Amino acid sequence: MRFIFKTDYDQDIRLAKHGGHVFWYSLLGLFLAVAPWALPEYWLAQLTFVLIYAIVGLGLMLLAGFTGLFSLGHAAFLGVGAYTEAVLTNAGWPFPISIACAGLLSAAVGMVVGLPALRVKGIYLGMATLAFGFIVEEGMARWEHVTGGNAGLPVNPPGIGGWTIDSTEGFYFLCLVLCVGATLAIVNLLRAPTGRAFVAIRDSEISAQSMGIHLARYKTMSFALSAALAGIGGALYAHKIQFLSPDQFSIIQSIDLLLMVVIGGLGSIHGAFLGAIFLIVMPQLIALAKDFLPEAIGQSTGLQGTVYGAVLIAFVLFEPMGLYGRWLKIRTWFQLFPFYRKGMFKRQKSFQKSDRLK
Amino acid sequence: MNDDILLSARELSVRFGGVLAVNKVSFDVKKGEVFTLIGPNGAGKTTVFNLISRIYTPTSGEIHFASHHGLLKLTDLPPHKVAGLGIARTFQNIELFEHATVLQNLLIGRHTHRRTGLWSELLFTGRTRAAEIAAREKVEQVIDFLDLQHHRESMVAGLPYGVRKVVELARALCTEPRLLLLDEPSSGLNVEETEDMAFWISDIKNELGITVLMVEHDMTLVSKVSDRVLAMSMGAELATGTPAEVQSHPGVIEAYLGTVDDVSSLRRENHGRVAA
Amino acid sequence: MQLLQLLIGGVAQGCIYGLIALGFVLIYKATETVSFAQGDLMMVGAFGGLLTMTLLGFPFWVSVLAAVIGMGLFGVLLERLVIRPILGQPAFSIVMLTIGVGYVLRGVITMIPNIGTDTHSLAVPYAGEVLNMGGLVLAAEQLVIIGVTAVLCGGLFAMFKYSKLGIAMQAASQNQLAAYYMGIPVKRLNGLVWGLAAAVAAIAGLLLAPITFVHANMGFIGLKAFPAAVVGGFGSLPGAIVGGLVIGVVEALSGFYLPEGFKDIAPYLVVLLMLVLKPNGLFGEKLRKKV
Amino acid sequence: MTAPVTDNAVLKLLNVESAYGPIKAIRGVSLQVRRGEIATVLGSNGAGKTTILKTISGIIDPRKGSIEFKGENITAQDPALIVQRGLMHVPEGREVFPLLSVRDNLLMGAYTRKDRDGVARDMELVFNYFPILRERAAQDAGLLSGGQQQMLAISRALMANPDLILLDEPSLGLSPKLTKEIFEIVVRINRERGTTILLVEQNANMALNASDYGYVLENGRIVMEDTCARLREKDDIKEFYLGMKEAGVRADRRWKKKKNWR
Amino acid sequence: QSQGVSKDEIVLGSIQDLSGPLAGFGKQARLGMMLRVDEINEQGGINGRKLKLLVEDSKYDPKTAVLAAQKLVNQDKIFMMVGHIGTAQNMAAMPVQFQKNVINFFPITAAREMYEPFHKLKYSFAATYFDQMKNSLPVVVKEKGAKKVCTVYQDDEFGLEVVRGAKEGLKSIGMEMAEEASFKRGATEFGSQMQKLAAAQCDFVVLGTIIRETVGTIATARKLGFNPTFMGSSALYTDLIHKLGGPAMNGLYATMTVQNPYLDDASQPVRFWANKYKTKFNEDPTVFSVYGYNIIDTFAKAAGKAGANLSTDSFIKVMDTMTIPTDIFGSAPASFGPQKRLGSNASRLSQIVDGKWKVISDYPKN
Ligand SMILES: Nc1ncnc2c1ncn2[C@@H]1O[C@H](COP(=O)(O)OP(=O)(O)OP(=O)(O)O)[C@@H](O)[C@H]1O
Ligand SMILES: Nc1ncnc2c1ncn2[C@@H]1O[C@H](COP(=O)(O)OP(=O)(O)OP(=O)(O)O)[C@@H](O)[C@H]1O
Ligand SMILES: [Mg+2]
Ligand SMILES: [Mg+2]
Repeated sequence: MRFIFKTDYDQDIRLAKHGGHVFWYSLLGLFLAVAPWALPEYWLAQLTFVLIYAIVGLGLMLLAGFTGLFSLGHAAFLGVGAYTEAVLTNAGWPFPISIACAGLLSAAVGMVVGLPALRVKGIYLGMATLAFGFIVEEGMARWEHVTGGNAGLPVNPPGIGGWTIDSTEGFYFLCLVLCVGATLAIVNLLRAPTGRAFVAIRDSEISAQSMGIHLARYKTMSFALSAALAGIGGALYAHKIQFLSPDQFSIIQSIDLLLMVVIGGLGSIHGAFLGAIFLIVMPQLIALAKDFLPEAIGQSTGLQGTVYGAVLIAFVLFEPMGLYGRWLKIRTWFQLFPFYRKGMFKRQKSFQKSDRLK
Repeated sequence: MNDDILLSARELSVRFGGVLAVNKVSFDVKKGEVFTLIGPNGAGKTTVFNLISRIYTPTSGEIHFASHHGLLKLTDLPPHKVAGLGIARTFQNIELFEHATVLQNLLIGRHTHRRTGLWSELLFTGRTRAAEIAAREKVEQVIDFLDLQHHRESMVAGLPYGVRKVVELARALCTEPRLLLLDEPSSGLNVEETEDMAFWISDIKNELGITVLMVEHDMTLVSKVSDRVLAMSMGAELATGTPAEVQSHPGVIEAYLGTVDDVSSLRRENHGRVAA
Repeated sequence: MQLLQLLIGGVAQGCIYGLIALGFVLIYKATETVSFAQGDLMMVGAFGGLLTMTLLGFPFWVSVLAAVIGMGLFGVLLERLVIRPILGQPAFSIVMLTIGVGYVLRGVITMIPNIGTDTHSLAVPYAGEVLNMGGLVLAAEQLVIIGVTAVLCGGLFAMFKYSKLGIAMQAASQNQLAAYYMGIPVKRLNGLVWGLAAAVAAIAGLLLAPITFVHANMGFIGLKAFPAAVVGGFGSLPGAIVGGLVIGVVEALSGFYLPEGFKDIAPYLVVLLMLVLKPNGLFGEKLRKKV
Repeated sequence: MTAPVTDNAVLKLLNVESAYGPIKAIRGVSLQVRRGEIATVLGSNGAGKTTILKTISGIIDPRKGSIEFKGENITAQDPALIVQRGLMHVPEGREVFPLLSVRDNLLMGAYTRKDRDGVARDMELVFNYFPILRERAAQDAGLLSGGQQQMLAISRALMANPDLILLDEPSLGLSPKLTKEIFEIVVRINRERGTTILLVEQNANMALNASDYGYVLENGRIVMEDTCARLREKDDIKEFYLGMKEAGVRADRRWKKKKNWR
Repeated sequence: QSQGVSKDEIVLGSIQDLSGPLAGFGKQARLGMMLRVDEINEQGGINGRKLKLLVEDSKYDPKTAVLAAQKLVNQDKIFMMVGHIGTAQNMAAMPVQFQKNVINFFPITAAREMYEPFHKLKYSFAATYFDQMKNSLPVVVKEKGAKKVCTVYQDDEFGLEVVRGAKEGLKSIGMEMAEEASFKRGATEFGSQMQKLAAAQCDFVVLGTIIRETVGTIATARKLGFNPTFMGSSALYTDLIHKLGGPAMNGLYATMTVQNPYLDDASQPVRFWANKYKTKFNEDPTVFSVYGYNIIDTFAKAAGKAGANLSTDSFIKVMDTMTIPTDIFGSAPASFGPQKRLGSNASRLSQIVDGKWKVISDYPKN
């Protein structure tokens, strides 16, 4: 077990709490930096997707995990970002400007969607965002001369001036930089008053208000930040996928995004990343695995959906706290190693309480 | 309004459907005193608190508060502005941020003193860091004051009832209020802890100079710390005065205190069924 | 005339939405979770009816009964195997579970060789019959849906309002811990609720089958039932029906009078409007925590 | 320390240990409540009183030890089953059903009962104890004031007409007058119906007066037990639970030694 | 040497919808391909190389299609992508393939983008919906003497292509679309749309619909007592229409190329083929099985000609001189060239007569 003697308030504020953190995160950084040379191209592309989804996941985690507002229409923000980026890039705008626009436009849309969030919670908010998601999807299909409608819109590679990033490696680094930046920003926010205000709103609106937190402002802010990250993620997604069509941003995508943060573990930054890894790697693993299965099962229709659903069920059943929750237990197990007692993490009976009154 | 009056309620009424929860109640809270509301269950005490912290809007009547910026009509303000004026409160049923540590709860209490902007927080600039450390220092003072060192890093969800009460008080103190509203601070505490609470409340008044408005059922505590007491019943004012005066008011005894000493009537040892 | 015919069509369609929404509300009222598997249960129910009718050759009414009872048992089983182990976890975990269950149900049905990937028609005795009232037409399928929906809604409403069981279900959803303290068999009630919801889903599936056919993705119509539930107020059974009717009629009218494309988003626009004007729906409780 | 063995014990805890995750809340508690008796558990904040009650009613499963109710082993049983056997728990913090009417709340208290007449009679009884509940019978319970909710929680338990009631701080948030009335009611129920009661209460004075037998809990262990008459005479109890001591100087209090019996 | 071709094996990839809305078609296309692959392998492969077909599931979702394409192209190193289903899915996957010089061979979609704009790695076989309607609609309209032609269509790229083609066709005979109504994919209720068309007194309705919507719209119209002539594209040329819709579907026209392989077809070779398929997979074949079968068949022909040193370039060289005669299913004769990447844009007409599709015209000669 690790004991840390604190001598300074800064120790609590610091990001890396102890040497272990420094060591492991450096190792991770090193791996990410050499990944293009260490990984086959296919897996590098998957890693890029993970980074992109992690950015989106960070945003959704901020909203759902830390502010307690569940959005069932997050794909719409992803879509707004993606289309903005696609249109601007195809018009020849330099990447830094276009992605900023993608983020900002998404944030603006997020603020608008945040408006009903000021009055409704829980399931009603879910439905409001769901409805909004449908409307945006329809809008993307209808606004043909900009979005190309259902015929879709090809996306050029990002570039500044005459220089374009069209290699898998180059784009990977671009995503890496943005992802690290986004992570740091969110982590910073969470150790500052704004982040705490979000958590306060999540746990008790009434007492957050009596602590002087302007509910409307912070909820809107949470929506805006979350949408901005989704927009940035969407912009990168657009480049990675190179072809946009409205049905990529449907309710299914929204549900996937929500699954990502829940499976990762609500209320933790790590969760966003673990969830992104799950979301990308899981279908790939199923696809890989089926090559080894007997033909009759491996190639049957519906297999992918069944396995995906089953894994999802298994995850929620065995680890409702998500991947990060599982990781915490494993870590504690190692830390306590010789003293670990059976049943220490036995799930206690727990009891659901109505969140209609919050 | 007098210079030494901090909060003044005039003819407050609020009605919920058929229930007249508060009925034309008026009172003044003077600077630096402990003012206590007592009354039978359902008398409307908590509702008065909720009116002050703007959770409810009165059907009629007004509340004025002597803020730093002069006299303000509280009933015109949105709820989140109330804390900024220096009014903090605790809740009867404890409303803490359950999935955060005690420390984080207290830091949220510092919210009204936030001076950093979104961008500086996203980048965690030196300014934000300094502000964070300053907030921590203030919070540590409160932790020291209420002996909470032991629970600093505990999740609120796992704390015993009594400790939560103290944490809630601590969180209110972290806002550095001028007026502190305490809703049944001693409920769920045993005698010893109630005594601690009494000391803390007098310290809050004397050392920190904070005016306290309190709802309480424990008459020992009330007598010990309050300067003035207002007894309510069925939403209306019943009696006002010093603790002793109010406690001897026949209406208060009738409605609230009950006739003295029926405790011993409960004594059961002569039942003698218990093995020695 | 034109308008009347449109309204009739809208009402009939609205009843379908209402019927599915009934399932959502049922689960929500009793467990405070939203079941995303409701549409898929409906699909499985329809397939159940199809199988008993075509493979086993049961007569129509017998197979309807078999499918509904079978689905009820399936719902109980589902609760026992999947929901119960995490009973008490935040409602959102259960929402996730239902999404997973939906995937699996759809996947498994698709995997049935020769049947799963196809679209089938269900031979109902009243198929194709049309009631013609002075130029206004109402298909028998729609008439049956309207009738069954009304009966189901009335029955469920009475159960929640007046029976001890129904009140206990609501109690368990509001405060599970207290329900245990009262000796309410929360788990058993939950099983019952899921069984009931699955049975309602099966009824919806069978009623819908003549109109939308039986296929693995027929459950997606559930997405249209969400708006119905929201407009009505998520915790209200009559609200589900009224919400469904509103959505159905709005769809019908906007499809005729408004430009192309409005028919599809009209329900969602209604939802947004509703959330701005009356966030808890037409019949929803106004909730506020007392502190 | 083991409790004296008698055969008319309704409730028997043997060496019970419960924990919240890795935190042990009670460590090896043995106690028993005899038929027709009122027993009380005293203890400071966080001593584990609530945990004992929750363990008894099956809300948390003990790590070790066994619990016997009316001669049957109820360790780690489903709470609903335990209630059906005649054990009712008035939980800490009221726990009413906020969106049900007061009347429906009371009906839920009688969920396990089959005798409609009896239920109607008991409903009348609790309405007489607490007239305000009759007045608000149709109101949502969540809108009652704190004290009114407490009355409802207690009434709800009475509606079940159980053999054993576990009361967790029944006087929480009640006016002095009502507190006395509550204890009178408790004693009356106990005498008239023979209902056995296990009481946890911060108001030790009241509790010791109303009860026959008392246990003192510290840090999850029972450190003392005796008849209430005798407990009331002990100096430690007087000082720490009844607040009877020389009014100390201020500084004294702040530096007081934490109580310690071991 | 290109990726995916080794001494004794050629690896082909395909992306089908195996668990999404078109899982039925995806499965049939896959089985059709499998049938031909197995036949070829039993006969010793192509120039001694066995065929290996890898099929991924896209769930009919463009994003999943990209992931699947990445796996096939970069991980499994396929030589060619064959018979990929869905327009948006193809559009999304093609860049991944083209980066690695992998041909997109005969995607199962009749969108113009499958051969336009020109790319040397694109080959398409399906007469586009646009051309189908443009060429066939005027014929039927004239024959029926229709006065008011209207349309109900699925509100997506597919439906719009049908409508565009129809409008183009109408223009050629000096007519205009009188009324339009649309619905969203997956819709189940068409009351207001059909009432709208009925109110406009249309006597001819062009269907930009696929399967359930075809049945739904026609059934709704019949119930309302609205009985115009209905005509659709090859997208609704499947046996499901009459199986689901029953007698109400009689009289419906559709454009098509290869015919649906009924087990009791009049033509002996088709009957033989259909029964072989049925024996092998225990399922009735459909027109999608035929698409799948023909795609592999054409690939094998070209790859066989390309000889021992099969590579992308040698394959293209052969393809660009290929002509494919009509087959037992009556496909249109097709030919390719260095600038011609659509095999044939010809289609013929068929109609549901007594609950079965019946071919009623031959390919137009030009
Ligand atoms: N939101 C509300 N809707 C309806 N009735 C309410 C509401 N809030 C309070 N009441 C009613 O108003 C009355 C006063 O309630 P309040 O909570 O102020 O009582 P209190 O004096 O704090 O009592 P206690 O000492 O029991 O906490 C009660 O009868 C209560 O039922
Ligand atoms: N949900 C929980 N998670 C973690 N620890 C808990 C939890 N609930 C209680 N505990 C711990 O268990 C111990 C006993 O708590 P318990 O609630 O039984 O005390 P109590 O004697 O009833 O106190 P009080 O008088 O404050 O009600 C405490 O130290 C508390 O911190
Ligand atoms: Mg109160
Ligand atoms: Mg307790």
